[in-house]
Amino acid sequence: MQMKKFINDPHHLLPELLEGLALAFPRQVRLVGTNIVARAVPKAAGKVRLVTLGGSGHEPGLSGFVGEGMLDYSVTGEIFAAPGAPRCIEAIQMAAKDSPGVLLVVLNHAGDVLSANITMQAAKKNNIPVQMVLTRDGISYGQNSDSANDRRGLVGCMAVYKVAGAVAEQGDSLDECLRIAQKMEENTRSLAVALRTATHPSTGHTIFELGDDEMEIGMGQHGEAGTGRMKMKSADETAGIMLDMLLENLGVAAGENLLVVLNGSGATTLMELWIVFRAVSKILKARNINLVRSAVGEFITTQEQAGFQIMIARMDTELVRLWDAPSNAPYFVTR
Amino acid sequence: MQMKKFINDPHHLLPELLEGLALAFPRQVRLVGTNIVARAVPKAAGKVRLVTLGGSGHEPGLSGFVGEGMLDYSVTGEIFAAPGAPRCIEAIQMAAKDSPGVLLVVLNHAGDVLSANITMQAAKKNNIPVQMVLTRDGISYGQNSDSANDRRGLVGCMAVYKVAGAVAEQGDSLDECLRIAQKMEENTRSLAVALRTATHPSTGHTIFELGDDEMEIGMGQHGEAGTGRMKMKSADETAGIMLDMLLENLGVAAGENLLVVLNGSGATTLMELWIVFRAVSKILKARNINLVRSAVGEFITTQEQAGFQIMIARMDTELVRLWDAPSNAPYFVTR
Amino acid sequence: MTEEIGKFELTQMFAAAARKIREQHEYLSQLDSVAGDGDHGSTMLRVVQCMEEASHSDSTENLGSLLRDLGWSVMGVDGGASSALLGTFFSGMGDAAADKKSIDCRELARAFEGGLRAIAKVSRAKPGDKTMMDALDPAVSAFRTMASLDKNVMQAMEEAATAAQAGADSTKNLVARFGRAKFVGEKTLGSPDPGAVSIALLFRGFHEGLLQERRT
Amino acid sequence: MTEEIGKFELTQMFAAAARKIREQHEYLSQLDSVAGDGDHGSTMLRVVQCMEEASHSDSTENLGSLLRDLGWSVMGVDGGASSALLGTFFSGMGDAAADKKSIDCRELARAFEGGLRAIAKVSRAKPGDKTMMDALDPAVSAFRTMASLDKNVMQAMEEAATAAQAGADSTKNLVARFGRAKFVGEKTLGSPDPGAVSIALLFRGFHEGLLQERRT
Ligand SMILES: Nc1ncnc2c1ncn2[C@@H]1O[C@H](COP(=O)(O)OP(=O)(O)O)[C@@H](O)[C@H]1O
Ligand SMILES: Nc1ncnc2c1ncn2[C@@H]1O[C@H](COP(=O)(O)OP(=O)(O)O)[C@@H](O)[C@H]1O
Ligand SMILES: [Mg+2]
Ligand SMILES: [Mg+2]
Ligand SMILES: [Mg+2]
Ligand SMILES: [Mg+2]
Repeated sequence: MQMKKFINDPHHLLPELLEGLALAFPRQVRLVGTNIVARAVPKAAGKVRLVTLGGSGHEPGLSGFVGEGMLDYSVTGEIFAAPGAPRCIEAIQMAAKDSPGVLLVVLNHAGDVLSANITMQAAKKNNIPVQMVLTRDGISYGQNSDSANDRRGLVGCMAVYKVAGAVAEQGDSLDECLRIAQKMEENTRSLAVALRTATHPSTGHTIFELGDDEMEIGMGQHGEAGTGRMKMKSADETAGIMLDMLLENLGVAAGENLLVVLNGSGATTLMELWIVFRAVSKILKARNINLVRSAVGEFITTQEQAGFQIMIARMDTELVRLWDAPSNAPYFVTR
Repeated sequence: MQMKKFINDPHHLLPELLEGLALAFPRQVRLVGTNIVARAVPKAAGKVRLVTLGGSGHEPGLSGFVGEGMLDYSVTGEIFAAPGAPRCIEAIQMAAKDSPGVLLVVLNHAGDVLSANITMQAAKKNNIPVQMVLTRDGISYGQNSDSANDRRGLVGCMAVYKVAGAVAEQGDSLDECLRIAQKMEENTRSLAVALRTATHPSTGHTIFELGDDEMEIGMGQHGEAGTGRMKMKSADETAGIMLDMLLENLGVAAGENLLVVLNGSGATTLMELWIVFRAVSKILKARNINLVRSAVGEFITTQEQAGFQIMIARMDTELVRLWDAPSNAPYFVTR
Repeated sequence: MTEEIGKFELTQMFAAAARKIREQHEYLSQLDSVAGDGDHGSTMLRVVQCMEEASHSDSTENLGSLLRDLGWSVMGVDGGASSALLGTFFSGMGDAAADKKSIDCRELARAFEGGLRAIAKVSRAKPGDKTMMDALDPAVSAFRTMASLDKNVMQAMEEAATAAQAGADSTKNLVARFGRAKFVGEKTLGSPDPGAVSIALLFRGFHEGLLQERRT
Repeated sequence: MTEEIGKFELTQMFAAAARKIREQHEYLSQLDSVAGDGDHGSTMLRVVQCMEEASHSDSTENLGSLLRDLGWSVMGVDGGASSALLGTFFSGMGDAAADKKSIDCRELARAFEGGLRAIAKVSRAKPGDKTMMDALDPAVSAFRTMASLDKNVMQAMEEAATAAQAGADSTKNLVARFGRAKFVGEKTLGSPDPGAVSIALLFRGFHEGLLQERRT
């Protein structure tokens, strides 16, 4: 059976999708080096640069967040595959020019972390001032005792891009950017649920299987199995189960301020996301937790997978201000 | 088989999805009257108000475009069904308060047009200054001689909301708003293609059937059959076929300036949309047509249908300026 | 022999029409799936519910305002084209009906004509376009003819129901040119228009309601 | 008897290793589907292509820089964890290898150890975590032991290949704790780690390449 996707050569996806992005947002981004997305107008000299790396197939993430107020460079890998270290180093070198330092934001996935570690080694060998922050927001189903390293990177990276991007734009030091990125990262948790699988656009195979009446909580960003497979539940019940785990894992108490990001996986409609958000909002209200900011949409997807991620983050005044700061990234415009 | 959607009661979708929207964007929108979405902060007195009406199930459209610089009120119907005239009249009456007039933007679908006509009759009976513009951008496959009334409303309404919303925000007269809306409408054409069907979230039934290797060009916004059923084609070929028809139908000549909106139907990934946009952009370039503005994303969807709409519009300086004007609608933020 | 239609008769007519629609709603949705969006049956269920509620309510004995209110509430069903049109029909009937507690056959004919005129103003569809007009127009004509021949309501309604049925049947051989179905043209050949079938069911129900009313 | 490994021998080793991987790439992807993303086979295809290209290129006869360049190009395969690790391995081998046109068995052992150290620095995985380390670590140990016993390259490689195979087999009974597979734990019991199987195939190929080289 032919894959039901609008593509050309399945082994030539990456350059074409990036070219399309750059053509669609010529005032925001441009392509540089080897499949690296950079700002159309580079950040002023003397400011810290933000670089990220990661596989593609998650559009608009990660490259859709390059722009004023967010990322300076995104090193994009093949579908679901980390970019190799050589290209990451290429980006770091570009980023380091006329800059007091580079902050590398990396999602906690094996391949990404490996490339990042090799990149960091090389950068240090070349005396490039670079710091790295690993985003580890994704909790597993039913394991509240997980350590930070066991959590993988889900949509939480977007919050880090946003607030760290805002500090960097202000002209703050690399240490200050790192502090903010780490504060955001430590206070963020996400949990994913999947309802229907997706097709890998290069191989044409589905990335996992799920029964007709099943859903799975705790899935990874690439269809990695979670541990919460169960019968399908309603929007309200699903939101309840997931939010309970998230709040417990982050240790949120009544009276605290939260940012909630509801991230559609691909095929789940915005209609559903709004219905789920309604449930989330009601639960928080009932628990006397303040929903200070929110974002509902598709930010980091898994092809046409049905499902979503709920991200919560503990916010203080500083983080709220940075979250609100202007951004003109193609897929995250702040008003 | 259970429907694979995150919902609660399938017969209670509308109020829940609207409540979710309002909770997610409390600074942009609020609910008023009976399932009517209004701006959180009403437009200043003395300015023309924009009202639209239409079925739901197309999220973020239509209600996601309520906000500064775009719509004042959106009267939302049940899934794929026009709202009845009583609620439309309710919105028109609210809109008419402290306002020199109301512009009603209606997509050319039988039910919507009926409700709009009844509403217009009642408004006139009540001496409310209201003008209506019918958006008829959707062309059919292979019929270049179609008359405006044969074309149905697709994503083109969004362009009308945007430019008419911008003139209204400037404080221009109702006649001026109507002139701009009509100019935009007359210069806009869209064409849809579908690759996979969607499930009606109330009935649980698929809305059409398509073979495993088929696609269909010319489909309507609710899965209404088109006349261009054919074997699946590559992204480049599909873009080529569709753009040829659009350019011919609108009579675009070399040297002209176009806005292109690429609107995903739901399950088609942004990865694919970027790849299709790349093709569109290359074709225009080869034909010496200027791509002056563009938008790529999901604006008016059909549940989790796979497919997309290409919208083209002939732009002059005035329309470009209005397209660029600020907007803070939840799902159409202008930088 | 029923010579006058009052609220009681209307209640019987509406109740019988509602039964007809309820028996066939899945078939109506199925017809609407041929080229439409498959929701016609469920919309009609809500339309007939309004009809029952209107005739049961205590608010008025005045048939004119009862029909106008009914029209408004049917439009409020938010069901798309058919509820908008049927709402317009009832509200047009109300405008044309005498503000009386009961009306005779000629007055009912005038009301039906008023409803038809109101629809025509917003619909743009003509008989032959494969819409509900193909059943409604002949039904109203037949009723008016019988009324002008001094037939009673029962006889007129029987003719109207027969004409509506013939009109609905005739839509099988037509190609849709209106509503959601118009974009698929040929596809609708062989299958009747759902809205026209609904009109036939409603008129058949009206007649059965009158028959039943007489028997009890 | 092969006592020295030069560019020619390396070409034979890499060519044979590439054949092994090409025969098994679908199986490797299938293993990666158990709990990973199912791309390991296609990544390995690109890795072995780099190996062939590196040994065929005219650019250098210096084995140290040949291996460093190979490491860089394998990392550039952009295939995720395995290409990053194997690239690190080759580049670590290059750093440790003497900058010579050919190296003897002890020098090759030192190079393998340098590659293993380089991986260990970035991998964090230990033997027993069900990764490619479970095959690579015993393979390198076996090779070193044979080298220190003054065995020749052929004998050492045969032992290394056997050790890699045993290590890969042993991963069947382990629960994944690293890479993408770690989140599904128990699910991977009974099926070997794809990266470990690849290492076993590579070392088996190295040995066959040497055998073949001798024969011709
Ligand atoms: N302009 C029109 N004039 C008359 N009848 C129409 C018109 N548009 C649609 N209809 C009728 O409405 C019926 C469809 O009703 P329904 O499915 O309930 O509404 P929708 O098409 O909005 O889903 C059609 O079968 C046809 O009889
Ligand atoms: N941290 C690690 N240390 C050692 N080996 C690892 C590590 N992470 C992953 N691997 C190896 O990589 C293999 C998967 O490779 P591959 O599928 O090509 O990459 P990815 O997991 O990025 O898709 C695993 O079977 C395992 O042997
Ligand atoms: Mg991979
Ligand atoms: Mg409908
Ligand atoms: Mg319908
Ligand atoms: Mg893999």
